[in-house]
Amino acid sequence: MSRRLNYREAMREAMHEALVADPRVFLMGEDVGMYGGTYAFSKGFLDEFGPERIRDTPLSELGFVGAAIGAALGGMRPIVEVMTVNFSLLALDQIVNSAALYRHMSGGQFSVPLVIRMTTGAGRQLAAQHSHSLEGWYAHIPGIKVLAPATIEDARGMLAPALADPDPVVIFEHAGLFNMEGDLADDWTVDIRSATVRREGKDVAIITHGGSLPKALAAAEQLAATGIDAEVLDLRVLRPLDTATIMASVSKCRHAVVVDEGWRTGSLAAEVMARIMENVFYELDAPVARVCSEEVPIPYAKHLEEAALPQPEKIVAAVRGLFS
Amino acid sequence: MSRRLNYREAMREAMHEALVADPRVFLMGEDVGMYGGTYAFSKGFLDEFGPERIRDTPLSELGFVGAAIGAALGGMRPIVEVMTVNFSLLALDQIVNSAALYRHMSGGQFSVPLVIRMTTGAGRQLAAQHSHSLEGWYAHIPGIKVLAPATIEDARGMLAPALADPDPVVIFEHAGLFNMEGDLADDWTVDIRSATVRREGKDVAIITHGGSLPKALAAAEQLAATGIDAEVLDLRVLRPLDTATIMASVSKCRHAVVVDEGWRTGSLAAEVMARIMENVFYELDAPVARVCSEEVPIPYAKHLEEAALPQPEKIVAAVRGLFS
Amino acid sequence: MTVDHRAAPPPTGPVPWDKKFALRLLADMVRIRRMEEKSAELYGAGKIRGFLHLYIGEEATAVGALHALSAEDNIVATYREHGHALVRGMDMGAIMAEMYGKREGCAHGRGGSMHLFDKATRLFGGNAIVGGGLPLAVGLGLAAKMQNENRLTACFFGDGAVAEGAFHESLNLAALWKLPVLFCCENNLYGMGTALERSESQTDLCVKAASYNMPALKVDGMDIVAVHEITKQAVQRVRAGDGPVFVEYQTYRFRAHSMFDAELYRQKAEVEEWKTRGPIHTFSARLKAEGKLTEEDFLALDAAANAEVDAAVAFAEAGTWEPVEDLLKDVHTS
Amino acid sequence: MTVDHRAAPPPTGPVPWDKKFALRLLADMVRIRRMEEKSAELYGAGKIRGFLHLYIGEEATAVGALHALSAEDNIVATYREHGHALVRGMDMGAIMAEMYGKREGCAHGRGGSMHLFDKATRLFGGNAIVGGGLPLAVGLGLAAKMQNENRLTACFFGDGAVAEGAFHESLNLAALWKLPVLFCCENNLYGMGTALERSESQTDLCVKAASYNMPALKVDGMDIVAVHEITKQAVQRVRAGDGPVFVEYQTYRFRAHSMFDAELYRQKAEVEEWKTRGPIHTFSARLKAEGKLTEEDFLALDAAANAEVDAAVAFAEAGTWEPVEDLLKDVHTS
Ligand SMILES: Cc1ncc(C[n+]2csc(CCOP(=O)(O)OP(=O)(O)O)c2C)c(N)n1
Ligand SMILES: Cc1ncc(C[n+]2csc(CCOP(=O)(O)OP(=O)(O)O)c2C)c(N)n1
Ligand SMILES: [Mg+2]
Ligand SMILES: [Mg+2]
Repeated sequence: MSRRLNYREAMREAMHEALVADPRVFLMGEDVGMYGGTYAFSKGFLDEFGPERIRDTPLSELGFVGAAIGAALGGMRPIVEVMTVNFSLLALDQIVNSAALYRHMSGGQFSVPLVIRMTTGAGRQLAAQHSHSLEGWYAHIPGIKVLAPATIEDARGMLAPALADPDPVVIFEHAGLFNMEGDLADDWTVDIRSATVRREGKDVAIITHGGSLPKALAAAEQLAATGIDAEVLDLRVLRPLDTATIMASVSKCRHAVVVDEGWRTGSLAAEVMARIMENVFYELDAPVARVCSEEVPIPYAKHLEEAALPQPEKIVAAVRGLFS
Repeated sequence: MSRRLNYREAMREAMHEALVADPRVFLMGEDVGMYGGTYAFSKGFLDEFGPERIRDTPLSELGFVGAAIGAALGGMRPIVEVMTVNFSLLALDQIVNSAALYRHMSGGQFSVPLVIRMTTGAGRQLAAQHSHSLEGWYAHIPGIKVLAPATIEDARGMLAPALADPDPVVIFEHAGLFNMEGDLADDWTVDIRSATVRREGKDVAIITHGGSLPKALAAAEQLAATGIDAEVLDLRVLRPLDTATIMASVSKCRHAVVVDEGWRTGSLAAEVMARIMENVFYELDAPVARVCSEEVPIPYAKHLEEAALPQPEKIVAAVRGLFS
Repeated sequence: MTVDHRAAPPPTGPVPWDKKFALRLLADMVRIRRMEEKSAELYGAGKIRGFLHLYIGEEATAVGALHALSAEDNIVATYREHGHALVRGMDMGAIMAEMYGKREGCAHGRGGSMHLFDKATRLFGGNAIVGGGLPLAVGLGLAAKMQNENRLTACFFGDGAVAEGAFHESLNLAALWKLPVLFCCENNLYGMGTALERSESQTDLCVKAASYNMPALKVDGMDIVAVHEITKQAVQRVRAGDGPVFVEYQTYRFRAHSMFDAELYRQKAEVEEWKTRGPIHTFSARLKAEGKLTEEDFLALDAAANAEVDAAVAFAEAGTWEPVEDLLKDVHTS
Repeated sequence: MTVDHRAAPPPTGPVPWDKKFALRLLADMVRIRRMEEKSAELYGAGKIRGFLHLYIGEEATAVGALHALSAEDNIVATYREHGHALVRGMDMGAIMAEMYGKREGCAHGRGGSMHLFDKATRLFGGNAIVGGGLPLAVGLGLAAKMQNENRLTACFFGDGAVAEGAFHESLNLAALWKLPVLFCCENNLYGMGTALERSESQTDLCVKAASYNMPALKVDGMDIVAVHEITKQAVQRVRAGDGPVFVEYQTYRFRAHSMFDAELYRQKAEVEEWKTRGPIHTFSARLKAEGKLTEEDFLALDAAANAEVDAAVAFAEAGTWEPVEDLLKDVHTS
C-alpha cells in the first residue's frame, strides 16, 4: 500500500514524528514558529508543541546555530533550520570550528547530536545571493555527515536516522523539490549510508543528487528514446560518499556523467570524478563528463538563470558526447 | 644579480612598495599595527605610515572584511589581512555574498578592487581550530581570484598585480613557508595568470601549490635517486586554474600525482583530477593519484599531525604506486 | 520626537516647508506607492518573479530621509529598496526593466528586485543578506574619510538586522573610527514574521545603538515632516565629523513581508490601525489643512505618478533580453 | 565594587572567609601559577608546542569565580584555560600530558593547550576561536532550562571577544530567552596587542552588556575576595531564573599574549605597576595581616603546588604516544 504526498509534507511528517517521539527533540530557526516556517514545513507546529520546542530565533545565524550545538552538547536533540544555505555562511564558523571538531578535539569526550536542515539551490529567480548550492563545501568537512534527500521517501525517512546519529548531520533540501509529489509505500525504509540507483540502465551512469535528480531522470528518458539506456544514481549521502555503489554503476556502464548544481570548479562532481579515476580508471571507455552550474553568480533573469544551471538538455548532450 | 631574503621579508617588501606607491592602498586587520603583525609581516609599518593606513581592527572579522569591501567600492585599494583562514569563516558571508557578487549583481557597475591576505595551513601543532587549508573552498567561488605564493619570488611579486586587479583577489600564505629563504633575482617578474614548472621532469607530474611545494620538491629529489624523473608543477593561481599548463605537464609525463593539504574529499586536488580526466584522459598511462590531508581534524600531537598531512614520503609512495 | 511605536496618533501639526518642497516629497511618496502597487500586480501576472518586497506604508522614511542627503552621499539599502532607488533619482523604467529581468534594467536583469544598483546616484545596492550592507557602509565611510571627501554614507536596514552580528561589528567600527555613516534603521516592528519583542531583549533600538557611544535618535516614521527634520539634524551631526549617528524610523509595512507570506503573525486589526497613520493621506491632510495642497494638486501629482508607472512598464515591456551568450559577462572586469 | 581599571590601588581590606577556605583559594592560585611557570619553561624546552597562552596574573578570576559554582554547572572557556581546567578539578597530570600531546592527556593529545576538555567536571573546552564559546554557552543554558536542570553555564571570554558578532548574538539570545548563563568577561585590557580603547567605541563593557537588558557587574579581578563575592551574587541571580548575568573581571596578564609576542604594544612600566597588584601576594598579605596565613602555611602550600607540578610533569613525561594507526579515531562516534 502507498499514499501520495509531496516533499514538504513528507519532511513535515518526519519532523512531527520526531517531536512526538522524543522530548529532547526541538526545532529552532528563523520563522519556524509564528510564521509557520519560511517554506511552511512547520505550519501548525507552534500551536501543537508550544514556543519552547518550536523556537523562533532572531536573525542571528551564528548565534543560534552555535546555540543549537551547545544544546546538543547539553543533552538535547535539536533540529536547527537555517533558512537557506546562503545564510549559513554566517554560521559556518560554528558548524566547522565547533560542531565538526568537538568530538575529535575533546578526545572523544563530547559529541554533538545535532541536525541542521537548510534549503539549497537555485531555479526560482532569487538571484545571486539566494541561489547558492554549497553542499560540496560541507561535504569537505570531516566530522559532519551530509545528506541530500531528493525523493519523497528520503524527505520522509532521513530525519529519524539523522537524529539518532550521535554526531552532527547536515540535511540539504533543494527548493525545487518542495512541491514535488510522489507515492510513499507504507513499508518504506531509508538509511543514511548508501547511494541508490533510481533508474537502472547499462550504457551510462548519470550520478547526481538533490535538485538535479529529476533533471537526470528526465534526461534518461530522453536518452532512452534515442537508444541510450542510462542508469541514474542518486548519491543521497554526500558525506561520507558511498564509493562502492558509485563504482558498481560506473563499472557496469563504463561511461559516466556527473550532474551537480554547484559551480563546476571545485564542485562535488569533481570529487566523484576523482574517485572514479582512483577506483575504476581502467574500466572506463571514455572520460567521465560533468554537468554543473556555469561559473557565474546565478542571475535573476529566467533565461539567464536557466542557462546557468544544469538542465536535462545539457545532460543529454554530455552523455551523447561520451559516445561520439 | 640576486639577493637573499625570506618569505616574510618578501611579502613585507611587497606591501611596503604598494603603500609607498599608491596612497589609496592601506593595510587593515587584527594586530597589523601596534603588535607589528601577527607574523611580523608589517613590523615597523605603523611608525612609517601611521594608524590611518596601518589600521588595527577589533576582533570583528565579518565587520572589517566587509568594511574593506566597502572601502574598495569607495575608491580605496585595501589590503585586508585575516589573521588565518580559520577565522575567515566568520567573514565568508561578506567575501562570498558581497565581494564576489557585486560586479555581477550590479550589471558591471561596481567592482571591488580588494586584496585579502590570509595565513593558511597546518604543521605547527596548532590543533584543529587553527590548521585548516581551505584554499579549495575559495577556489570554488566565481568572482574572486585566488593566489597561493609558494616561492620568494611569488611572495614578493604577486601583491602588485593583485592590487592592480579591479576585482577581489584572495592570497593564501602558508605558515610553513614564512621562514623559508631564497634568492630573488633582481629582474624577477611574476604574473597572476599562470602555473609554473618548478622542476622539470619527464616521468610524472607532481601538481601542487603553497605549503606543499617544498614537500613535492623534496619528494622529487628522493624519486630522482631511484630513477624516476618527476616534474613539479606549482599551480600558483588557484582560481582561475591554468588548465593549459597542467595539461602540458600531464601529457608529457603521462602520470600525475596531485598534492594538496586540503582534506582529501572535495579537495582542490579533486578538481585538478577532474580536469585531467576531462582534458587528457587518453594520454594517461595510469590513473592520477592524490596526496591530501587525511579526513580528520588536524590533531595537536606532532606525530599525529605529521601523519595527517601530506609528506614527501607519502608523495614518493604515491608516485611509486603509479609505476607498480 | 519619541513616539509610542504601537499606538501613536496619526501625525498632525504644521508643515514647516514651502508648498513646492512639500509637494515634491508628497509626490515622491505617491510615486513609490503607485510603482509598488503596480509591481504587486505585475508579480501576480508573472512579469516580475523571484522575491518581491514592497515598501507600501513605509514611504515617508525613504522620502523624508533621502531628501536630507546630497548627491555626493552614498546609499546602501536592502532588498526592500525600490523606493530608495526611485527617490534617489533612478529612472523608474530602469527599475521596472530590472524587475522584469530585461537588458534595459539597471543591472541588465542580473539583479532583479532585490539588487537595484546605480552608480550615477551612488546607490550601492540592494543587498539581500540581512545586515549585509552594514559593513559595506562602514567601509564606504572609511573610504570617504581617508580621501577627505565630504560625503556621508546612509545605510538603510530593518529592525530584524539589529540582531545580526554584522550590526554589532559595524556600529562599533563606525563609532570607534568616527566614520561619516548615517545608520537608518527602518523599524517596521517585524523581521519577516518575527515581532521585535520576540527578537530583541532590548526593544528600544536607540538604547542599543547608544551603547556604542553613538548619538541615537528615534522618530515617527509615518510622519514625513518629522522624518525629514530629524534626518537633517542627524546629517548635520555626521557632517560635523564626529562620527556616525543612528536614527530609528518607527514605521510599518502595510503589505506582507514578501509575496509568499500568509501573515499569520499579526492581526488584521493592527494593520488597519496602522493604516490610519498612512504617510500619504496624513501628510496630504496636513497640507490641505494649511492650504498647501488642493485636491487638484493631489490628482495631478497622482496622475503624473501613474503616467510615470505606465511609461516605466511600457519601457520594461519593450525591453529586450540579455543574450544568453553573455551569461558569463561581468563576473570579472576583464 | 567599581574600580578604576588602570590605576587602582592594590587590593586590601578584610577577608570575610575562614582560614580553611581562604587557604584553599590561595593554594589554587599558587597551583595555577606554578603550573603556568612550568609550562613556560617546558615550552622553551620544546616539550610543549603550538600556541601557549598563560594565565599568570589573572589567577584570582578563575579561582574566585569557579569556587562560586557547583559541580553541576557547565564551564565554557577559551584557549587561555589551563587555570580554569585545574581549578575546576581536572588532574594536573592530564592537563600536562595533553600539553605534551600524550595519550594520557585529557584528549589523548588531540587538543593540546588550547583545547582542554573534561566531561567529568563539565568543562566544555578550551575554544580557540575568539568568541566561539559564547553561542555554545547559550545552547548549554537552553538545554539546562528545557530539561529543568538546576545548572548554570559559566562562559569565560576576553575583552577582545566583545567586538565579535558572536558576543552580540549570544548576549541577546540569552537575555531574550532568559537562560541561566553567567557571562564571565576577563577584561585584561588587551586582545593580543590591541588595547581595549582601540577596539571598543564604548570601553565600559558593563554598559555594553546592560544594553541587552541584562544585569552587569564589574569587579576588581585582582582581588580574589571581591571576585568570589560578586560571582556568588551573580550566581544567585542566575539561579533565580530571571536570565543571564554579565560580570566584568578587571584583570591583567603579566606575561606575553602567547609565546610569540614581543609586547611592543604596552609599556614595561605598566606591567610592573600591575604586578604590584598581583593577586597572590596581595591576598597573602591580607591574610597574613589578619593572622590567617603564616609564612609556613604559604611555604607549605607552595611546596605542595610544586610537588603537584613535578608529579604532573613526571606523569606527562612517562606518557605514551597515541598510536598513529588511531589517527582517524574520534572523528565520528562510530
Ligand atoms: C542573513 C539573512 N537571514 C535571513 C534572511 C531571510 N530574510 C529576508 S528579509 C528577512 C526579514 C528582515 O527583517 P528586517 O530587517 O526587519 O527588514 P524588513 O523586511 O522588515 O524591512 C529575513 C529573515 C536573509 N535574507 N538574510
Ligand atoms: C575569531 C578569532 N580571531 C582572531 C584570533 C586570534 N587571537 C587569538 S587570542 C586573540 C586575542 C583575544 O583577546 P581577548 O579576547 O581579550 O582574550 P585574552 O587573550 O586577552 O585572554 C586573538 C586576536 C582567534 N583565535 N579567533
Ligand atoms: Mg522589519
Ligand atoms: Mg584580553
